[in-house]
Amino acid sequence: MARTHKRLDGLIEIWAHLRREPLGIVGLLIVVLVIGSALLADALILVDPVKLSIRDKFMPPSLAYPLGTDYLGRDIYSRVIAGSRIAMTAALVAVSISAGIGLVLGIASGIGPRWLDYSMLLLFDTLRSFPVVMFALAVVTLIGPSLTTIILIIIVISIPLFGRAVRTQTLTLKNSEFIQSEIAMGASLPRLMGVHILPNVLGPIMILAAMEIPVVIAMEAGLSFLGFGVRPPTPSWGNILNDGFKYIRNSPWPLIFGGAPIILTTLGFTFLGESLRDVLDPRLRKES
Amino acid sequence: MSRLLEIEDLSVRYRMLPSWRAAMQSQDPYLNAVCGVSFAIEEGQSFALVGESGSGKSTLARAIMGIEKAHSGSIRFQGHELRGLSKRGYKSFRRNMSMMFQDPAGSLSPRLTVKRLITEPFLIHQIRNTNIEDEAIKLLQMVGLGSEFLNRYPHQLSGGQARRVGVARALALSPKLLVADEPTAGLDVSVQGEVLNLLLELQQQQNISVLIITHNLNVVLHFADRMAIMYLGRFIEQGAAQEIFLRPRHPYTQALLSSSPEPDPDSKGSRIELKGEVSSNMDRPAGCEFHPRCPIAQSLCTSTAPRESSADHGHSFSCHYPVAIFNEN
Amino acid sequence: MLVYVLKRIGLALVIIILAVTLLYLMIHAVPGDPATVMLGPRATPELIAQLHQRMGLDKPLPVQIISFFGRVLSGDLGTDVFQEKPVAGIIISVVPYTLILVGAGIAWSLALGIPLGVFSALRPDSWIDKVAGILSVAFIAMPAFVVGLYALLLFAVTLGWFPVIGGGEGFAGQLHHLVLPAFTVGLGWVGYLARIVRASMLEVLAENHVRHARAHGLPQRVVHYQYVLRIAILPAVTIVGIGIGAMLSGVVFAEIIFARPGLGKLIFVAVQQRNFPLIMGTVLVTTTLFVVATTLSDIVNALLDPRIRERL
Amino acid sequence: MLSDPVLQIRNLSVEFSARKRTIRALRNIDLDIPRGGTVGVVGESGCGKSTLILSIMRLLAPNSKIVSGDIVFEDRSLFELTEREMQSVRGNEISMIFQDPLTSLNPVISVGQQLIDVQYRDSVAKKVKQQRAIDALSQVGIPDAEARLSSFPHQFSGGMRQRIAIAMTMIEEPILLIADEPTTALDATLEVQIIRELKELQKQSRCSILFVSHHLGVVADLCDYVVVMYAGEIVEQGPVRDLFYNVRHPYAQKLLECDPARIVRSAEKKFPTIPGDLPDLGNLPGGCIFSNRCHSAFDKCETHSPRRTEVSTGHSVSCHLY
Repeated sequence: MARTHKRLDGLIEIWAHLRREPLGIVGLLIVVLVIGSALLADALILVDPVKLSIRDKFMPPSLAYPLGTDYLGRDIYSRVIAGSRIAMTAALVAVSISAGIGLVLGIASGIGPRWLDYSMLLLFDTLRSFPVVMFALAVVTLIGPSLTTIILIIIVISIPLFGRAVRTQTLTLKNSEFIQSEIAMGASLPRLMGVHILPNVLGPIMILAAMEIPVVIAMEAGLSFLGFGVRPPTPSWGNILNDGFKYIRNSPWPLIFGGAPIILTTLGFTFLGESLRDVLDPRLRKES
Repeated sequence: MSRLLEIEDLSVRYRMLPSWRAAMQSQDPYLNAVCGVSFAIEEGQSFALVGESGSGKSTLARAIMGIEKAHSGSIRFQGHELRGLSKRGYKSFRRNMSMMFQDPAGSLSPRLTVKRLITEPFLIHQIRNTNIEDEAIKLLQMVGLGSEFLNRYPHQLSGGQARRVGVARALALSPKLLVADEPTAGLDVSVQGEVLNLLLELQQQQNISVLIITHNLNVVLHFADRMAIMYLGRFIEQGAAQEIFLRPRHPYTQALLSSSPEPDPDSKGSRIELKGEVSSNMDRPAGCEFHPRCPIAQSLCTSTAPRESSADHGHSFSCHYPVAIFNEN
Repeated sequence: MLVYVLKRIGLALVIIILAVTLLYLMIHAVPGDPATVMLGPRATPELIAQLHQRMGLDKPLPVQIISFFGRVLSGDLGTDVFQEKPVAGIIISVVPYTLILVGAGIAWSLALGIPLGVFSALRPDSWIDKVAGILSVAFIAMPAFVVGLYALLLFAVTLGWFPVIGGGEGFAGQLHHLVLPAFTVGLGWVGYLARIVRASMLEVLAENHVRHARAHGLPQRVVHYQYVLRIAILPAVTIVGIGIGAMLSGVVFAEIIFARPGLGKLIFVAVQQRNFPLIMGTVLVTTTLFVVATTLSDIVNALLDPRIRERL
Repeated sequence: MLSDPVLQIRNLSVEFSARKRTIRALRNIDLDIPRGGTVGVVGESGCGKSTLILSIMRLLAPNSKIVSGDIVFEDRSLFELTEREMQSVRGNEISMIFQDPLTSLNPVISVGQQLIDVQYRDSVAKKVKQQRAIDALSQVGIPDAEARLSSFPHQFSGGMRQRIAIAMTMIEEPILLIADEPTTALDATLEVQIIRELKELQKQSRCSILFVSHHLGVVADLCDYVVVMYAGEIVEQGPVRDLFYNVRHPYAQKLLECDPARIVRSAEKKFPTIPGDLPDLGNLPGGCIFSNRCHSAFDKCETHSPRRTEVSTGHSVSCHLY
């Protein structure tokens, strides 16, 4: 009971700070909009996003088709709405899994013996040293394109990001006087981790995770755009772009309206993440 | 009186270079932070470690607490040997020994309330037969803070208040030994006294032994029964605090004593200036390690390390040419 | 210092070897064997066996990996089974296009990003700084391929200012063809660099030694450009190394969108054909380029900062 | 007041704005620095010592504002100078030594270059500047000065770095030197050395020194005039002997009592303290600022601010008792 109260107080405080960041509010609105459309996609779409009506192909925006139609006459608006669900699923699943794994590996690396730390670092560096898209393409060749593949790839390449951040944070904490003082009192390792290290690592990781969401959305869309992601005709934003790109000379609308949600969403999450970081970063908060 | 803590020939060292590199550059791969230190603390007594930065005083304290691994020698606490004990083995002694770290606010876990912080020792040692809430209030009272501090976080405390919380936490389980590393570091002179008075008072009330680390000799005279001066990881002088103040024998002790002069405009020129700076731990001078800075060094000092000599009242020092005792009255 | 450089290069080699081994292992960990995947429906037992032998797939895995590296050391990346040409030759013929694109992308983002960051840091909280801040964040957030598509749509297709496809002929032609792709891969890095330079510049400006220099009356210009920027630029150097690597990813999109020859286009086609030797070769080359870039930037960083130089 | 001052501070008040509050960091400061003299400023954290120094150097943070008063240096008001003119005062005429030698030198520029950079106003050959740098370094006791010009700050110990900072001011030959706790970050045995270097410097260049410290013993040793600050005000100032032997203000008295070097003398086994907290500078109470902690406060202290009273020549105190 008392604990939930504390959480609530924290949230209220964050909101009080966030309110003064116009960009953060814009970001929040966009994020709410995107998440909302992902949740309510079934209710929001006008027509079945995979339904063809060849007669109406390459239509500009109109009342019937608010964002126009593509080369098969599919309603772009409905496809964009349906695509938001795929984007959000990919982003949330991938980010939370890789942040979780990164958290475990990072803490182990920071607190464990030196050999473990070195091998973790080597693992992180190796995973990071594949150029992301090349790596993704190689993997797609092997296991075939699908949403699962994309999520898997994103998880693997995001682990080093989280792992390294957690490791640095853990190391700083480990050498801090308060941890030393806990050790001097005889605190056990699980206690050190659970009560003192984890809560202090969690905050920065949450922010990092929020900042990683737009990256993941872009990656999913990018791979789908190349034709290596979500299989057509499933309406992913990347697929809309792929179709639009092929028929760029016939109609600009699929390209314009396929790209817009990606840009809007990434901007929204980034602005929100930035503002949250400014609000939560204790160093910054002390001053203002 | 019985001996609570006995340190014998204790050394602590850190590896600085991998052995192949040390061999290549014919260097000692270790930094000897503490070399062969012996002393004892009686029950209810206080002992002061004095020295400049890098002299190894904090390392010594941490080795006693088992946070730093001692390389050789012996640490006996209540008659039990602590060196070489496992973490679990150490834990049963930690109830009876506690440590306060230098940074008052930095040594408190930032996300815990004062109440949690001062009752942590009970949780760690699984003491359940007390009412934690009462205990917390009692502890706060003991260090002169009201119960309104219970729900504050470390960043909401002033330096002096954080220090008091540190004291409460260190004394929560009524330990036998308290190790206080620079308990007044970073505090203004007007607040310094409060913390020291608190420590003095509690020490006398609860008959705790205190190992206090400081670079300020004047604090020591008032506080400690015995003291030792450290230089490059060794004790160069050790004895009763009063004795050392009145009759310092090592030139370094004398210089340190003179370095915090009375605020008296007419006592000019009383400060003894030492040459150069503290030598490096990695590159120790031959002979007496203090000789490059010593104002009275002779040729013997550059070649032969002095042995420990003793004077009255358990006073000992390591110097070939100890400071003569004058103004004996 | 020498020890550090050697160590760093050693680490780079270990990483490249590990990365390739990892890829190799993955190829083999996947259900279905590569030869079958490559041949697709055309697969007959004879064809598969033949391909196995040609690709060395009949030998045990460790032997395969070692012999792969052995061949790599002698400059042989294997043979492209589709075109019957050596992989190394194919790659070498397109590498310049990619390097030029990456170089151009980094160059223009440095040229714009660093001054923007310095400018903002020297006027913190002015409206110019705020606008620059929002733009930087926006540039970073916008995915390069969407930027590329929009650029293509607007400048090439609609306005017709720039060519739609190809690498271009002659110097002027190449330059003309380079503009949009370079814009695409560099835009995000303008934002990154501006932000990093601004942040580190502000941090350095708040350091004690800056106040010290000012108290000694050093002119503003000297303080800002010699005393502060020299330190503030260090994180940007590190980022450029990573940036080159990340751009190797970005070029895949740029090369596909603008139909420009290069490593990205090459691997794209190879993936569509499931051409394993070509994929392996391209990944090896790009990974190496990536690792070389980050290693170089670490070494340059160490050279620029006497504090690091000393510790090594 | 003293005759022929190099620097006169008149009625200086400085405010900060932080968290939408106004912190009144300095209030009505009056202070003269005599030519060739050494003025010591003592006080605990939060007393406004740093703000005072930064006001003189005109290096205050952007969120601060000079509310009233003037600083006159060699017959010029520092506040009326343009930034460019001020730049030529800094380093050239007023120089400064900072508290933390570990962070006050630029880490990526060689010591020699930094010593040459401070001479940028002189249009002499680089050779000459370099020679000056070498001379100054050897004078402050850095062995092998010529070879060490190419070294970087981190290759020197803390004590050495403070000597380098002194060498810098030595080259500049300022009229006024401001030393902001130059020994606080150093060990006791190094403090003695640095103080001697400062005395040496003053003997040579005959500059005036404004020496800020909380170490009363050092102030007694080095300074000939002492200023005691508390919570943004000067509570007492006077010639060094007057101040140490005949201290008037209750805060100054307490501060002297608390000095660790005095503790040794007292027989009572209890450390002296000043109970209570600093007043909130963002919400100042009326009356004397020290009244809430003062053991001899009476009714008037809580309602009226004391005025400055001269108790003997040059020795003044702001307290209702006098």
